[in-house]
Amino acid sequence: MTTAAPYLSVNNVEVIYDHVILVLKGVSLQVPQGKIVALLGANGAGKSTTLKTISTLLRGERGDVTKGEVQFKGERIDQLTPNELVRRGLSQVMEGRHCFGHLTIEENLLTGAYTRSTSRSELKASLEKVYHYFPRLRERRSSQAGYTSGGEQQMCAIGRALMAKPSMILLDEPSMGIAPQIVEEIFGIVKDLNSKENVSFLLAEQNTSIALRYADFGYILENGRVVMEGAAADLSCNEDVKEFYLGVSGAGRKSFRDMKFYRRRKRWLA
Amino acid sequence: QPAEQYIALPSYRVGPYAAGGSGFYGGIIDYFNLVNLSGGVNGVKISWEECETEYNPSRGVECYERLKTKNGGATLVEPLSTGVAYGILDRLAVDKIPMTMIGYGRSDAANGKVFPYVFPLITSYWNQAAAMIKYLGDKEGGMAKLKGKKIVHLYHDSAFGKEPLPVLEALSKQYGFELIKIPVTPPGSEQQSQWLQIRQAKPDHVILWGWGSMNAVAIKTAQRNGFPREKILGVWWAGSEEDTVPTGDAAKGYSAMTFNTPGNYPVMDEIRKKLYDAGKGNMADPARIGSVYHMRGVSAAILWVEAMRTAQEKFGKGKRITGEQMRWGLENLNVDESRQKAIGVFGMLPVVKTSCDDHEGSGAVKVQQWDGKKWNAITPNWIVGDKALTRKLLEESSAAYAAEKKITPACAK
Amino acid sequence: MFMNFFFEVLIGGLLSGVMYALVAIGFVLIYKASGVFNFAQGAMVYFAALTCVGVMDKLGVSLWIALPITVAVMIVLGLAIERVVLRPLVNQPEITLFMATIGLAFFIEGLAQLMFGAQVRKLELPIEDVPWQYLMDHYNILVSQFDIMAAAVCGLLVTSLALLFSKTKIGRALRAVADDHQAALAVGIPLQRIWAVLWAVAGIVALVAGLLWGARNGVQFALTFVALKALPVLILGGFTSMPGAIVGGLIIGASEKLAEVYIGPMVGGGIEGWFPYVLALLFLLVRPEGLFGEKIIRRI
Amino acid sequence: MTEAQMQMNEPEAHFGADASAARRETGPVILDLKNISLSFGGVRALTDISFDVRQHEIRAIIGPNGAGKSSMLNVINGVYRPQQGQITYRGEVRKNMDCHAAAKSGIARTFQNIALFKGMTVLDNIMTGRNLKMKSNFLMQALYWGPARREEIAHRIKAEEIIDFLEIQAIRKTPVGRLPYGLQKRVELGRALAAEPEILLLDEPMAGMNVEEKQDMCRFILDVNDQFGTTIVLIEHDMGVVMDISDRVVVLDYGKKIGDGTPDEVRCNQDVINAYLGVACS
Amino acid sequence: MLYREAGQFKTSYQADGQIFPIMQDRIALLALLAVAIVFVPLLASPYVLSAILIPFLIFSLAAIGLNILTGYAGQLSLGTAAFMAVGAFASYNFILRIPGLPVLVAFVLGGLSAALVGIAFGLPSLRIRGFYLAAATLATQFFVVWCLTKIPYLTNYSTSGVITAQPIVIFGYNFDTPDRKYLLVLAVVAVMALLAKNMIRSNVGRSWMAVRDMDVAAEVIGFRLMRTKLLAFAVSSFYCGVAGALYAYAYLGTVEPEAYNLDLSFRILFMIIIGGVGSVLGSFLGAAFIVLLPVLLNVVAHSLTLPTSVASNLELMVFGALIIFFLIVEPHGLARLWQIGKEKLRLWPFPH
Ligand SMILES: Nc1ncnc2c1ncn2[C@@H]1O[C@H](COP(=O)(O)OP(=O)(O)OP(=O)(O)O)[C@@H](O)[C@H]1O
Ligand SMILES: Nc1ncnc2c1ncn2[C@@H]1O[C@H](COP(=O)(O)OP(=O)(O)OP(=O)(O)O)[C@@H](O)[C@H]1O
Ligand SMILES: [Mg+2]
Ligand SMILES: [Mg+2]
Repeated sequence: MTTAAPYLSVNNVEVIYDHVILVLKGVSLQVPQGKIVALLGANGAGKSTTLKTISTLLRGERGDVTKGEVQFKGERIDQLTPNELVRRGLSQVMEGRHCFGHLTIEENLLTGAYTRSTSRSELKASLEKVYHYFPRLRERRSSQAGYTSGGEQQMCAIGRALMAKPSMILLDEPSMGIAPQIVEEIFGIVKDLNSKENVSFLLAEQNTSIALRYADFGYILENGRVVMEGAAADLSCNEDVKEFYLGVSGAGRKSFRDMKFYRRRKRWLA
Repeated sequence: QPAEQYIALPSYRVGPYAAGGSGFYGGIIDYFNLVNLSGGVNGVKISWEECETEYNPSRGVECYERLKTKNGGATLVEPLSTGVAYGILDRLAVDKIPMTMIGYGRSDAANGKVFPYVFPLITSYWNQAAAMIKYLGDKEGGMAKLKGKKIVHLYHDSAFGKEPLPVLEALSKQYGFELIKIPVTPPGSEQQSQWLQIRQAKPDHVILWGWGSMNAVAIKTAQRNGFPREKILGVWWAGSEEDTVPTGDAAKGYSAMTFNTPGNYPVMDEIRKKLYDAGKGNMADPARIGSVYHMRGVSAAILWVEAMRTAQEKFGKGKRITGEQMRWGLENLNVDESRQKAIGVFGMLPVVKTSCDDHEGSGAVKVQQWDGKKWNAITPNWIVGDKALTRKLLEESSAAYAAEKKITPACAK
Repeated sequence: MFMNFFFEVLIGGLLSGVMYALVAIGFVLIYKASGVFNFAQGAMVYFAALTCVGVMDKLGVSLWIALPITVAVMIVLGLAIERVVLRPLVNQPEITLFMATIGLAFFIEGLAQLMFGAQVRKLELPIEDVPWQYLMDHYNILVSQFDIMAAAVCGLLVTSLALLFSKTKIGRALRAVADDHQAALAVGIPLQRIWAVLWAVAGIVALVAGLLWGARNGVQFALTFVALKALPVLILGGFTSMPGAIVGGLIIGASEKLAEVYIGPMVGGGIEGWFPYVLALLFLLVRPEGLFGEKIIRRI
Repeated sequence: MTEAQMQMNEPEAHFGADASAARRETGPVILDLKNISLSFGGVRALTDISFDVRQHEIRAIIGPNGAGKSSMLNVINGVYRPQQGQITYRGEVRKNMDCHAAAKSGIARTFQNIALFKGMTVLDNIMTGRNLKMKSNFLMQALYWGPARREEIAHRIKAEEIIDFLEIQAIRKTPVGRLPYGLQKRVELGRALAAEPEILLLDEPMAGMNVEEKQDMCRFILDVNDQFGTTIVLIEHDMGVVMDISDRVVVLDYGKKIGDGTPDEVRCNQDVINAYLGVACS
Repeated sequence: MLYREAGQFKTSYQADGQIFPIMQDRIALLALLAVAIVFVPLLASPYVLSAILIPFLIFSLAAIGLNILTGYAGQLSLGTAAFMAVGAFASYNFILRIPGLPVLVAFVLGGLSAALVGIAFGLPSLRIRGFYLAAATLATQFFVVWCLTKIPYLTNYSTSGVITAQPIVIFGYNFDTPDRKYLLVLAVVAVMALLAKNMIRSNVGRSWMAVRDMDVAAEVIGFRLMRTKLLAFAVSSFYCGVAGALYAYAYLGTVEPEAYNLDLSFRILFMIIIGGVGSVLGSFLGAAFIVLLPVLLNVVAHSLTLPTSVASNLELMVFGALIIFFLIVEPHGLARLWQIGKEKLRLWPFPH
């Protein structure tokens, strides 16, 4: 990874929840400017925790960063408030939607622009852009978010982050609960923003195939450690990745129906 | 190590009633200090310990239990709180510690045969209620004139406010005035509807049986409803500076009962000179010397010191007396005029003379009126109500208590 | 005559209701911003009023000088509360924050009395609490001029706060915070700053309430209890609504007075303590979120 | 395109290619929905939808976001009451059924936004699933003695079986709030299974999982279906999964039914392709 | 010495379902009980017994009651003292009016009366939630106290509404000294705490927690909301009722309805929040905190020879500050702090 100086870098971070649960055991990763980096890993590997560490949202969940540091645009950010981070252009889409249930979809989107002090018309333009990306949201714009469907909420959460016009977005499982067509569209949007507006992305994703298809680099997290990293293309050629993350073994893709045994993944590191 | 007479003071100086508490206990401690400065009671100095109860029964009980065993054992206790007093009532006889309830608590406790360790000194609520009616009757020009009059009893809706009802009801029957009972839900910070009702009823007198912030609100609300304050007569818990000062001019003309004649007394001068000028006063604000609560505290302390003196006469001068002996002292108190003169409080409190039958010892009160700046006594003489009536009630009520508790009434030795 | 009395009770009740609303507004402010019931509001009312008269006393200055000093103190208090109490408790369960405000209440009560003593004090505002002669003479209806002023002040406060919060960015942000602290942080809402500002504003509202209630009842510890009067108002009007506080206040004020006067004597009186609660409770059975409160979203 | 990327595109290209071969025998219709319509204020979530579910089959519901899939499940288990329509369950027309009655009659489900009891441990969560089978009253439970205790242990054994089955032994005593998303989904399945339901409604059970975990989940679902004969209604956005494991698929769009049939039929339905799949069938 | 789970294998679910699955805990608890039953009455001064331990135990019981409702069933309530009052005044009336009624039976009847009142006032909880419910439960508080002051029958026509608890005599044995009262209270509290723990680990308890955590889901699973919530109200009020009776009979002796005022409700609420919402152990820890801390502060403040009013105010401030401090350190209360301590101990000497 020498193409660009790291825009965001996480250095050897260790995180403990509730004073006793050690979750991240020295995670380091870099996101170069203008690149898309995928963070892969099984359930509970610590992807969300890594993202929350970067966005300093960990504090509210009784998690502590006990070691390491995070730098964004060359400055340490681990002591900043999330608000300050958003101002500096770093936004996060949290896992599990987290829409403001009592606000309408449109109000939800507008809160996304809280840090921007722009004119009404610019705001309107941003709003239009989000509606352009997610037409479904336009239809539901005046319903309370709490009453919209799961997928609609997910779109709302992503749209809300876009409203801040960030230069770097942390996406936590954007594809969860989204219809396949829209998933493609979301990643299309990611690519679009990336290439047209030079927005960098760090995305935690379970849908490995699509994530590696759009990402430039990838990190694989296991049990709170980075066990593999590399260019997305290299990763997707790796036999282990193919088998355990992409579901294609030597003999090609197998039907879900025919998985006769629970397969146990080989662990890279214990 | 000279002997010390230790007294337990479960006091309250924070919370809703802090204003009263700090004045009352301030007065007590000021007088104790004064006595100690002049060498104590026949050489026996007084020691005391305070404990914050916040006027809360359960904390009060804890305080009592904590204080009672200290310094060789408490020989007297005064919580100035009905709830706390009830909480420790049953424990007193076991612990052999007398408790005074100066101007509050159950009126029937004046019967020493049933409540040997309880002393509702000076006056009980019942005698006070009787005295209030007496005063109102005199004001009207004779008790007979009360017939057909309307008297409102505006009361704190609690045990305290309901205590005088039997007396008032009996008297209303006897003298033929109409008694209108209007309760105020504690803490009583809103009384618009009550005062509208009062205005509607057009009473001749309003008895304000209030406590704490309820009083100021009552006076203020009377003013906003244009009800003359001259027609309002407060119980003594509604007759302190704390009740009238915050109302500003609204309280001008309002009168209330008291068992201390307002004014200046030699003992107050001494307190001012020997304590406050020397920086040893207990209250933060010297302006409160001689205020109603302070005076009441001083009076309480005087009665206790006199009880000590009396007990020492019998059980040995210059010696620390026990709780039982203190009890005897309280039961054989005689603070007459000459004694008062000697102490420098002549006229400040009525003559107090107790016996086994009468733990109250007086029952006399005065009426004071607020002139916008201070209280002034408006009855030159001490008023005593229909004591025969209150005695009857007292006998009945304490007999019922004795039966319930399986106590055989008898005088303690 | 009968009707006249009825109207007097009604008007008296409505005006008392305004006084309740004044206290309720403080609660609404904090509830809106954090979804938490601020137990310390009563203590803040007391603190503010006591500080004001305390400053007048100790420095010997007039009300007009003491007032800005007190405002400054309340702002500092708000900032300190955010910094010391709330910031470490972001994203904690509501009941935890609620408890923290209880701790805060103790602290503030202690602090107030420590600084200025526990005596009951007089507070005189330039307007007297006497019947308005004009109404008295012309309509034979009794309304205190003080109450009219209180109503005006209250109306002003509510209108300005309601305007501030209704359509602006801040209003939206507040509702967002109340829904989900974590997500609010994630979209860049400066939670800390908003809380600090709101607590400061709540402090000032407490000051206004403290001055009016204090002028009426004397500045004393019992001011902390006026919160109890505001509670039924809150549940009736909805915890999140400024107009709700006013409307709720009027309804509660009027109905409790009417009940006390017309029903009270039948059952021994003193029903004012619980009647508003029962009324509000019955009302909640129909609308569980109060008159103007936000509907509770229950969905799966 | 690199070779890897080609490979990755592949699954979508011919999912279910070999799955259609061995369809199992399914039983009679157990649940029949007729002309169901449901709207919230102005929003029409479901419009005149009819479909049936046969005993022992795996029935998938698919459709774009906001199509009304979750609402459909909510109608089936009585959380929502449709304004119109008729539901026949096990031959009886259901009237006014609330969710408690639905649970009693053997309908269990999982939720799209996990609805576990966050403050309780995994074991306790699974035990709650057995509540309808518990007979002893609270006094006996308070004494924890005799029948109450025996009953508790008997149910505990059942719960442990489920825990073994789902391979979550290690986290039995962990509060579920602390678990990662994927495991929570599994626990939720466990809770539904604990009720030994006749019909199991699963709302996106595989969202947020990687391929391997999805494979595990599929296995669980298939095993439940095989071993206990449980009928399964499944909502899922992963077409690979849907096409592979379901027997019949109903497709919703904007609250309307636009397709119904075997995976292969649905896959080649032009409406479905337009509205949802986006890829023509091969 | 070592606090470990390792090596303790459970061979049956019964063993695993025990209240204290770790052996060291069981031993510690038994030791604690032994000390409480045998040594405390021998060694503790009457002050400690009657002013600290008895109220501590009584408040713990009330806190368990409130914890059942608020901590386990998730229904925030501010009416605890009212239920305690019902328990006390009902017991008083039962003993008064049914000659020869055993005191313990009267306590149970008092508890049952409280349970009935609890059910009545629990009905709104079917529609109202959260702080709205909390504010609405204040209606209970004010209404019950009002009834007690207004209905003379309830206070046996005592003019001022004050009642005096009858002596506690069980099988001819008079519980009149602090140590006897203490043992009685201890027995009642221990038994009821055990029953509470049992309920919580069986289906009722799970139904409460399910309703607390997500009521819609609980309903879908088959719990009946109404029954579950009302049962929680009933059981909780029963506990509070018994605690209230003990408060009158074993502690205060003579009480007025005002003794069960809002202040008391709040104190009990403080206890469970400080101790730990949804934890029986927390109820005890919280009660200890709220009973002991003011005493401790009082002693400390007064030994500093500060002017009393300053000391009293400082005491209040420190009390408030400590509450906030503990919440910041551990929002889930002392019980969780205790648990984390144990978890650390289990891992010791390794940090994680
Ligand atoms: N608030 C918390 N308290 C305690 N433990 C937690 C907390 N949040 C997460 N954990 C633990 O941290 C580990 C990592 O969780 P994390 O959510 O980061 O995983 P993830 O990789 O995002 O998983 P998923 O793919 O399921 O979202 C898990 O084992 C989880 O149990
Ligand atoms: N309780 C409700 N009140 C108002 N609208 C609702 C409610 N429940 C669902 N809706 C609306 O009905 C529509 C269908 O919602 P539903 O949750 O059934 O969609 P879905 O098919 O499950 O979508 P997804 O795949 O995104 O989960 C959505 O537009 C949603 O906003
Ligand atoms: Mg995650
Ligand atoms: Mg859905």
